[in-house]
Amino acid sequence: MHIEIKYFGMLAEVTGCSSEILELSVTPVSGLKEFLFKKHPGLQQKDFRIAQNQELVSEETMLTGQEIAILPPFAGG
Amino acid sequence: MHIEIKYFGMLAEVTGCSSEILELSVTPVSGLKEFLFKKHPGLQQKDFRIAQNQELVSEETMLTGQEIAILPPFAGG
Amino acid sequence: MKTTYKNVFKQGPISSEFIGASIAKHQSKTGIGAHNIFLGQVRADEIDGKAVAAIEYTAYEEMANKKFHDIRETTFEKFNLTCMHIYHSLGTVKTGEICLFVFVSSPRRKDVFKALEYVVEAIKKEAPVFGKEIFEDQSHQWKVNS
Amino acid sequence: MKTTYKNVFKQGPISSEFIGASIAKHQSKTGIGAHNIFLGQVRADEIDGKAVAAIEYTAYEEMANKKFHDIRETTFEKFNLTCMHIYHSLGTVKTGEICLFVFVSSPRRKDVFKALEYVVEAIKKEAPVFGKEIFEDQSHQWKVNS
Repeated sequence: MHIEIKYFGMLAEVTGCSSEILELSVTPVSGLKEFLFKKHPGLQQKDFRIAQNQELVSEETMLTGQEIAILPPFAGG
Repeated sequence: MHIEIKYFGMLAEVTGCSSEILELSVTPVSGLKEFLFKKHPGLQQKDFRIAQNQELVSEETMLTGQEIAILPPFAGG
Repeated sequence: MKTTYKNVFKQGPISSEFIGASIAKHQSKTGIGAHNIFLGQVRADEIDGKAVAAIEYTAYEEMANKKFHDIRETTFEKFNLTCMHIYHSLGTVKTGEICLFVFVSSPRRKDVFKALEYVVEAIKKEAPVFGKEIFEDQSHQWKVNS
Repeated sequence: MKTTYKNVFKQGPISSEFIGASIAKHQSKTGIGAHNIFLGQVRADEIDGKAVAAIEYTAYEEMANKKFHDIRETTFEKFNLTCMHIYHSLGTVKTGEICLFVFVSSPRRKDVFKALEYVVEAIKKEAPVFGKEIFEDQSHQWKVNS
Protein backbone atom coordinates (compact mmCIF):
# COMPACT_ATOMS: atom_id res chain seq x y z
CA MET A 1 0.00 0.00 0.00
CA HIS A 2 0.97 3.65 -0.48
CA ILE A 3 1.75 5.47 2.74
CA GLU A 4 2.70 9.09 3.18
CA ILE A 5 5.62 9.53 5.57
CA LYS A 6 6.28 12.99 7.03
CA TYR A 7 9.60 14.03 8.58
CA PHE A 8 9.99 16.92 11.00
CA GLY A 9 12.76 19.09 12.40
CA MET A 10 16.21 17.53 12.43
CA LEU A 11 14.83 14.35 10.82
CA ALA A 12 13.83 16.27 7.70
CA GLU A 13 17.46 17.38 7.57
CA VAL A 14 18.65 13.77 7.86
CA THR A 15 16.31 12.40 5.18
CA GLY A 16 16.59 15.47 2.97
CA CYS A 17 12.80 15.68 2.57
CA SER A 18 9.77 16.74 4.57
CA SER A 19 7.55 13.96 3.19
CA GLU A 20 7.56 11.04 0.80
CA ILE A 21 5.12 8.39 -0.39
CA LEU A 22 6.36 4.85 0.19
CA GLU A 23 5.08 1.53 -1.14
CA LEU A 24 4.91 -0.75 1.92
CA SER A 25 3.41 -4.15 2.72
CA VAL A 26 1.19 -4.58 5.76
CA THR A 27 3.66 -4.65 8.62
CA PRO A 28 3.97 -3.52 12.21
CA VAL A 29 5.77 -0.26 12.93
CA SER A 30 8.97 -2.23 13.67
CA GLY A 31 8.99 -3.32 10.01
CA LEU A 32 8.57 0.27 8.86
CA LYS A 33 11.54 1.28 11.01
CA GLU A 34 13.77 -1.39 9.42
CA PHE A 35 12.70 -0.16 6.00
CA LEU A 36 13.45 3.47 6.91
CA PHE A 37 16.84 2.63 8.44
CA LYS A 38 17.86 1.11 5.09
CA LYS A 39 16.53 4.00 3.04
CA HIS A 40 17.85 6.73 5.38
CA PRO A 41 20.76 5.27 7.39
CA GLY A 42 21.22 8.60 9.18
CA LEU A 43 17.99 7.90 11.12
CA GLN A 44 19.71 5.10 13.04
CA GLN A 45 21.60 7.56 15.23
CA LYS A 46 18.52 9.66 15.90
CA ASP A 47 16.02 9.66 18.73
CA PHE A 48 12.47 9.71 17.33
CA ARG A 49 8.88 8.59 17.84
CA ILE A 50 6.32 7.57 15.25
CA ALA A 51 2.74 8.78 14.92
CA GLN A 52 0.09 7.13 12.76
CA ASN A 53 -2.97 9.20 11.97
CA GLN A 54 -1.68 11.80 14.48
CA GLU A 55 -1.36 9.42 17.44
CA LEU A 56 1.90 8.04 18.81
CA VAL A 57 2.22 4.31 18.17
CA SER A 58 4.42 1.50 19.50
CA GLU A 59 6.63 -1.01 17.63
CA GLU A 60 3.80 -3.55 17.55
CA THR A 61 1.13 -1.30 16.02
CA MET A 62 0.14 -2.41 12.49
CA LEU A 63 0.33 0.10 9.66
CA THR A 64 -3.14 0.97 8.38
CA GLY A 65 -2.25 3.07 5.37
CA GLN A 66 -2.94 6.31 7.18
CA GLU A 67 -0.46 9.14 7.42
CA ILE A 68 2.76 8.37 9.28
CA ALA A 69 4.93 11.02 10.94
CA ILE A 70 8.49 10.57 12.16
CA LEU A 71 8.93 12.95 15.09
CA PRO A 72 12.16 14.13 16.72
CA PRO A 73 12.16 15.21 20.40
CA PHE A 74 9.53 17.86 21.16
CA ALA A 75 10.68 21.37 21.92
CA GLY A 76 7.51 23.44 22.29
CA GLY A 77 7.27 26.45 24.56
CA MET B 1 3.14 57.82 77.63
CA HIS B 2 1.44 59.11 74.49
CA ILE B 3 0.80 56.41 71.90
CA GLU B 4 -0.76 56.79 68.47
CA ILE B 5 -3.34 54.10 67.75
CA LYS B 6 -4.43 53.55 64.14
CA TYR B 7 -7.64 51.77 63.14
CA PHE B 8 -8.25 50.20 59.75
CA GLY B 9 -11.14 48.96 57.66
CA MET B 10 -14.21 47.86 59.61
CA LEU B 11 -12.48 48.78 62.91
CA ALA B 12 -12.30 52.42 61.90
CA GLU B 13 -16.07 52.17 61.40
CA VAL B 14 -16.50 50.68 64.89
CA THR B 15 -14.34 53.27 66.67
CA GLY B 16 -15.47 56.13 64.47
CA CYS B 17 -11.89 57.28 63.86
CA SER B 18 -8.87 56.24 61.85
CA SER B 19 -6.39 57.21 64.56
CA GLU B 20 -6.19 58.67 68.03
CA ILE B 21 -3.48 59.52 70.55
CA LEU B 22 -3.93 57.79 73.90
CA GLU B 23 -2.25 58.37 77.26
CA LEU B 24 -1.23 54.90 78.46
CA SER B 25 0.98 53.50 81.20
CA VAL B 26 3.65 50.91 80.38
CA THR B 27 1.66 47.74 79.94
CA PRO B 28 1.64 44.60 77.81
CA VAL B 29 -0.64 44.46 74.75
CA SER B 30 -3.26 42.64 76.84
CA GLY B 31 -3.57 45.77 78.98
CA LEU B 32 -4.01 47.92 75.88
CA LYS B 33 -6.79 45.61 74.71
CA GLU B 34 -8.68 45.96 78.02
CA PHE B 35 -8.35 49.72 77.74
CA LEU B 36 -9.61 49.73 74.15
CA PHE B 37 -12.55 47.42 74.96
CA LYS B 38 -13.71 49.95 77.55
CA LYS B 39 -13.23 52.93 75.24
CA HIS B 40 -14.74 51.22 72.16
CA PRO B 41 -17.01 48.39 73.34
CA GLY B 42 -17.82 47.52 69.70
CA LEU B 43 -14.29 46.10 69.33
CA GLN B 44 -15.16 43.21 71.65
CA GLN B 45 -17.15 41.46 68.92
CA LYS B 46 -14.48 41.97 66.29
CA ASP B 47 -11.65 39.78 65.09
CA PHE B 48 -8.41 41.78 64.98
CA ARG B 49 -4.64 41.69 65.38
CA ILE B 50 -2.31 44.32 66.77
CA ALA B 51 0.89 45.63 65.21
CA GLN B 52 3.48 47.71 67.07
CA ASN B 53 5.96 49.59 64.92
CA GLN B 54 4.55 47.70 61.88
CA GLU B 55 5.12 44.21 63.29
CA LEU B 56 2.38 41.92 64.62
CA VAL B 57 2.69 41.44 68.36
CA SER B 58 1.27 39.02 70.93
CA GLU B 59 -0.67 39.68 74.18
CA GLU B 60 2.57 39.58 76.21
CA THR B 61 4.53 42.14 74.17
CA MET B 62 5.20 45.33 76.13
CA LEU B 63 4.15 48.68 74.67
CA THR B 64 7.18 50.78 73.75
CA GLY B 65 5.50 54.02 72.80
CA GLN B 66 5.83 53.34 69.08
CA GLU B 67 2.88 53.41 66.69
CA ILE B 68 0.17 50.82 67.31
CA ALA B 69 -2.22 49.59 64.60
CA ILE B 70 -5.41 47.63 65.15
CA LEU B 71 -5.90 45.45 62.09
CA PRO B 72 -9.03 43.64 60.94
CA PRO B 73 -8.74 40.44 58.81
CA PHE B 74 -6.56 40.95 55.72
CA ALA B 75 -8.25 41.00 52.32
CA GLY B 76 -5.50 41.80 49.82
CA GLY B 77 -5.54 40.52 46.24
CA MET C 1 15.28 56.30 61.70
CA LYS C 2 12.68 55.05 59.27
CA THR C 3 13.49 52.93 56.25
CA THR C 4 11.40 53.69 53.19
CA TYR C 5 10.30 50.74 51.10
CA LYS C 6 9.27 50.60 47.47
CA ASN C 7 5.62 51.59 47.08
CA VAL C 8 3.61 48.66 45.73
CA PHE C 9 0.29 50.51 45.66
CA LYS C 10 -1.40 52.11 42.69
CA GLN C 11 -4.47 54.29 42.89
CA GLY C 12 -7.43 52.59 41.18
CA PRO C 13 -7.46 49.49 38.94
CA ILE C 14 -4.39 48.09 37.19
CA SER C 15 -4.90 48.46 33.44
CA SER C 16 -4.23 45.80 30.81
CA GLU C 17 -2.03 48.35 28.99
CA PHE C 18 0.14 48.69 32.07
CA ILE C 19 0.51 44.91 32.23
CA GLY C 20 1.32 44.70 28.51
CA ALA C 21 3.93 47.45 28.85
CA SER C 22 5.45 45.67 31.83
CA ILE C 23 5.80 42.48 29.75
CA ALA C 24 7.38 44.44 26.88
CA LYS C 25 10.03 45.87 29.22
CA HIS C 26 11.34 42.37 29.87
CA GLN C 27 12.22 41.67 26.25
CA SER C 28 15.70 43.13 26.74
CA LYS C 29 16.40 40.62 29.53
CA THR C 30 17.45 37.76 27.29
CA GLY C 31 18.44 35.47 30.16
CA ILE C 32 14.75 35.01 30.96
CA GLY C 33 13.02 31.89 29.61
CA ALA C 34 9.75 31.92 31.55
CA HIS C 35 7.38 34.52 32.96
CA ASN C 36 4.46 33.79 35.25
CA ILE C 37 1.83 36.40 35.97
CA PHE C 38 -0.96 36.38 38.52
CA LEU C 39 -3.86 38.81 38.21
CA GLY C 40 -6.51 39.26 40.86
CA GLN C 41 -9.79 40.47 39.35
CA VAL C 42 -12.75 41.80 41.31
CA ARG C 43 -15.57 39.26 41.14
CA ALA C 44 -19.28 40.15 41.02
CA ASP C 45 -20.09 37.83 43.93
CA GLU C 46 -23.72 37.62 44.87
CA ILE C 47 -24.40 37.77 48.62
CA ASP C 48 -27.98 37.56 49.91
CA GLY C 49 -29.29 38.48 46.48
CA LYS C 50 -27.09 41.55 46.09
CA ALA C 51 -24.20 41.66 43.61
CA VAL C 52 -20.82 43.19 44.43
CA ALA C 53 -20.22 46.21 42.16
CA ALA C 54 -16.74 47.22 43.38
CA ILE C 55 -14.17 46.76 46.12
CA GLU C 56 -12.73 49.78 47.89
CA TYR C 57 -9.19 48.96 49.04
CA THR C 58 -7.39 50.57 51.94
CA ALA C 59 -4.14 49.49 53.57
CA TYR C 60 -1.82 50.14 56.46
CA GLU C 61 0.53 51.32 53.74
CA GLU C 62 3.84 51.61 55.61
CA MET C 63 3.49 48.13 57.10
CA ALA C 64 2.19 46.66 53.85
CA ASN C 65 5.11 48.02 51.81
CA LYS C 66 7.51 46.61 54.42
CA LYS C 67 5.72 43.23 54.19
CA PHE C 68 5.85 43.29 50.38
CA HIS C 69 9.57 44.03 50.68
CA ASP C 70 10.08 41.10 53.08
CA ILE C 71 8.08 38.79 50.79
CA ARG C 72 10.29 39.83 47.84
CA GLU C 73 13.49 39.16 49.79
CA THR C 74 12.34 35.75 50.98
CA THR C 75 11.14 34.78 47.51
CA PHE C 76 14.47 35.70 45.89
CA GLU C 77 16.25 33.61 48.56
CA LYS C 78 14.00 30.58 47.98
CA PHE C 79 13.72 30.57 44.18
CA ASN C 80 16.00 31.27 41.24
CA LEU C 81 14.32 34.40 39.87
CA THR C 82 15.61 37.05 37.47
CA CYS C 83 13.02 39.60 38.52
CA MET C 84 9.77 40.13 40.32
CA HIS C 85 7.15 42.90 40.43
CA ILE C 86 4.12 43.39 42.65
CA TYR C 87 1.37 46.01 42.24
CA HIS C 88 -1.75 46.30 44.37
CA SER C 89 -4.65 48.71 43.95
CA LEU C 90 -5.89 51.20 46.50
CA GLY C 91 -9.25 52.94 46.26
CA THR C 92 -12.14 51.75 44.14
CA VAL C 93 -11.78 48.79 41.76
CA LYS C 94 -14.93 47.79 39.91
CA THR C 95 -15.95 44.21 39.12
CA GLY C 96 -14.00 42.89 36.15
CA GLU C 97 -11.08 45.22 36.90
CA ILE C 98 -7.69 44.08 38.15
CA CYS C 99 -6.56 44.81 41.72
CA LEU C 100 -3.41 42.67 42.03
CA PHE C 101 -0.60 42.08 39.53
CA VAL C 102 2.29 39.80 40.45
CA PHE C 103 4.95 39.12 37.84
CA VAL C 104 7.89 36.72 38.27
CA SER C 105 10.55 35.80 35.69
CA SER C 106 13.29 33.19 35.66
CA PRO C 107 15.61 31.43 33.23
CA ARG C 108 13.49 28.27 33.73
CA ARG C 109 9.84 27.50 34.16
CA LYS C 110 9.97 25.26 37.25
CA ASP C 111 11.04 28.23 39.38
CA VAL C 112 8.33 30.63 38.25
CA PHE C 113 5.41 28.34 39.11
CA LYS C 114 6.54 27.70 42.68
CA ALA C 115 7.64 31.30 43.23
CA LEU C 116 4.42 32.89 41.97
CA GLU C 117 2.15 30.76 44.14
CA TYR C 118 4.40 31.42 47.12
CA VAL C 119 4.23 35.18 46.60
CA VAL C 120 0.48 35.34 46.06
CA GLU C 121 -0.25 33.21 49.13
CA ALA C 122 2.12 35.34 51.23
CA ILE C 123 0.43 38.56 50.07
CA LYS C 124 -3.05 37.24 50.92
CA LYS C 125 -1.85 36.12 54.35
CA GLU C 126 0.60 38.81 55.44
CA ALA C 127 -0.20 42.12 53.75
CA PRO C 128 -2.41 44.45 55.84
CA VAL C 129 -4.76 45.35 53.01
CA PHE C 130 -8.50 45.74 53.60
CA GLY C 131 -11.36 45.47 51.16
CA LYS C 132 -14.83 46.93 51.41
CA GLU C 133 -17.22 45.16 49.05
CA ILE C 134 -19.66 47.75 47.71
CA PHE C 135 -22.98 46.39 46.48
CA GLU C 136 -25.05 47.82 43.67
CA ASP C 137 -27.38 49.48 46.23
CA GLN C 138 -24.35 51.21 47.85
CA SER C 139 -24.53 49.06 50.98
CA HIS C 140 -21.29 47.30 51.88
CA GLN C 141 -19.60 44.47 53.73
CA TRP C 142 -15.97 43.84 54.62
CA LYS C 143 -14.08 41.23 52.60
CA VAL C 144 -12.07 38.52 54.38
CA ASN C 145 -9.49 36.36 52.57
CA SER C 146 -10.05 32.62 52.63
CA MET D 1 -13.84 12.43 7.86
CA LYS D 2 -11.35 14.78 9.46
CA THR D 3 -12.15 16.88 12.49
CA THR D 4 -10.69 20.36 12.41
CA TYR D 5 -9.37 21.71 15.67
CA LYS D 6 -8.85 25.30 16.77
CA ASN D 7 -5.53 26.62 15.47
CA VAL D 8 -3.21 27.46 18.34
CA PHE D 9 -0.34 28.65 16.17
CA LYS D 10 0.58 32.22 15.34
CA GLN D 11 3.20 33.23 12.78
CA GLY D 12 6.16 34.90 14.51
CA PRO D 13 6.45 36.17 18.09
CA ILE D 14 3.48 36.87 20.38
CA SER D 15 3.40 40.60 21.12
CA SER D 16 2.88 42.20 24.52
CA GLU D 17 0.02 44.22 22.97
CA PHE D 18 -1.74 40.98 22.02
CA ILE D 19 -1.36 39.72 25.59
CA GLY D 20 -2.61 43.02 27.02
CA ALA D 21 -5.64 42.98 24.69
CA SER D 22 -6.36 39.38 25.67
CA ILE D 23 -6.39 40.38 29.36
CA ALA D 24 -8.70 43.35 28.60
CA LYS D 25 -11.23 41.04 26.90
CA HIS D 26 -11.74 39.21 30.20
CA GLN D 27 -12.98 42.24 32.09
CA SER D 28 -16.56 41.54 31.04
CA LYS D 29 -16.37 38.09 32.66
CA THR D 30 -17.17 39.20 36.18
CA GLY D 31 -17.30 35.68 37.58
CA ILE D 32 -13.51 35.50 37.27
CA GLY D 33 -11.45 36.23 40.38
CA ALA D 34 -8.01 35.03 39.30
CA HIS D 35 -5.99 34.87 36.10
CA ASN D 36 -2.70 33.06 35.70
CA ILE D 37 -0.53 33.59 32.64
CA PHE D 38 2.54 31.71 31.51
CA LEU D 39 4.85 33.23 28.90
CA GLY D 40 7.73 31.36 27.30
CA GLN D 41 10.46 33.74 26.16
CA VAL D 42 13.38 32.81 23.88
CA ARG D 43 16.56 32.79 25.95
CA ALA D 44 19.98 33.86 24.63
CA ASP D 45 21.60 30.64 25.82
CA GLU D 46 25.32 30.39 25.22
CA ILE D 47 26.47 27.04 23.85
CA ASP D 48 30.18 26.42 23.16
CA GLY D 49 30.80 30.15 23.18
CA LYS D 50 28.03 30.97 20.69
CA ALA D 51 24.85 32.79 21.74
CA VAL D 52 21.37 31.81 20.52
CA ALA D 53 19.91 34.66 18.44
CA ALA D 54 16.52 33.13 17.60
CA ILE D 55 14.49 29.94 17.56
CA GLU D 56 12.76 28.84 14.39
CA TYR D 57 9.65 26.85 15.29
CA THR D 58 7.98 24.23 13.14
CA ALA D 59 5.26 21.78 14.12
CA TYR D 60 3.30 18.79 12.96
CA GLU D 61 0.40 21.23 12.99
CA GLU D 62 -2.61 18.92 12.61
CA MET D 63 -1.41 16.62 15.38
CA ALA D 64 -0.32 19.53 17.58
CA ASN D 65 -3.69 21.27 17.31
CA LYS D 66 -5.39 17.97 18.18
CA LYS D 67 -3.07 17.59 21.20
CA PHE D 68 -3.73 21.17 22.31
CA HIS D 69 -7.44 20.38 22.03
CA ASP D 70 -7.03 17.22 24.14
CA ILE D 71 -4.98 19.11 26.73
CA ARG D 72 -7.73 21.77 26.94
CA GLU D 73 -10.45 19.14 27.43
CA THR D 74 -8.51 17.30 30.13
CA THR D 75 -7.65 20.52 31.93
CA PHE D 76 -11.29 21.67 32.01
CA GLU D 77 -12.25 18.25 33.42
CA LYS D 78 -9.59 18.36 36.13
CA PHE D 79 -9.85 22.00 37.28
CA ASN D 80 -12.61 24.54 37.84
CA LEU D 81 -11.76 27.02 35.08
CA THR D 82 -13.85 29.76 33.47
CA CYS D 83 -11.66 29.96 30.39
CA MET D 84 -8.34 29.03 28.90
CA HIS D 85 -6.30 30.19 25.90
CA ILE D 86 -3.14 28.81 24.33
CA TYR D 87 -1.02 30.45 21.62
CA HIS D 88 2.26 29.10 20.26
CA SER D 89 4.57 30.71 17.71
CA LEU D 90 5.64 29.23 14.39
CA GLY D 91 8.58 30.57 12.38
CA THR D 92 11.31 32.80 13.74
CA VAL D 93 11.16 34.15 17.30
CA LYS D 94 14.16 36.21 18.37
CA THR D 95 15.72 36.15 21.85
CA GLY D 96 13.66 38.21 24.28
CA GLU D 97 10.49 37.61 22.25
CA ILE D 98 7.58 35.48 23.40
CA CYS D 99 6.84 32.09 21.79
CA LEU D 100 4.23 30.60 24.16
CA PHE D 101 1.25 32.27 25.86
CA VAL D 102 -1.00 30.23 28.12
CA PHE D 103 -3.84 32.00 29.94
CA VAL D 104 -6.16 30.38 32.47
CA SER D 105 -8.93 32.05 34.50
CA SER D 106 -11.11 30.84 37.35
CA PRO D 107 -13.36 32.19 40.07
CA ARG D 108 -10.64 31.25 42.60
CA ARG D 109 -6.86 31.32 42.69
CA LYS D 110 -6.15 27.76 43.87
CA ASP D 111 -7.45 26.39 40.58
CA VAL D 112 -5.44 28.63 38.28
CA PHE D 113 -2.06 27.73 39.77
CA LYS D 114 -2.54 23.99 39.44
CA ALA D 115 -4.20 24.24 36.03
CA LEU D 116 -1.55 26.48 34.46
CA GLU D 117 1.35 24.29 35.50
CA TYR D 118 -0.53 21.23 34.28
CA VAL D 119 -1.16 22.80 30.86
CA VAL D 120 2.39 24.05 30.36
CA GLU D 121 3.94 20.70 31.33
CA ALA D 122 1.54 18.88 29.01
CA ILE D 123 2.39 21.18 26.10
CA LYS D 124 6.13 20.68 26.61
CA LYS D 125 5.67 16.90 26.78
CA GLU D 126 2.93 16.18 24.28
CA ALA D 127 2.86 18.81 21.54
CA PRO D 128 4.85 17.92 18.41
CA VAL D 129 6.58 21.28 18.10
CA PHE D 130 10.21 21.53 17.03
CA GLY D 131 12.72 24.30 17.63
CA LYS D 132 15.86 25.12 15.69
CA GLU D 133 18.18 27.30 17.76
CA ILE D 134 19.85 29.75 15.39
CA PHE D 135 23.17 31.16 16.59
CA GLU D 136 24.52 34.60 15.81
CA ASP D 137 26.83 33.11 13.14
CA GLN D 138 23.79 31.47 11.43
CA SER D 139 24.81 27.94 12.48
CA HIS D 140 22.10 26.01 14.32
CA GLN D 141 21.26 23.15 16.66
CA TRP D 142 17.98 21.47 17.50
CA LYS D 143 16.35 22.27 20.82
CA VAL D 144 15.14 19.46 23.09
CA ASN D 145 12.81 20.09 26.05
CA SER D 146 14.08 19.11 29.48
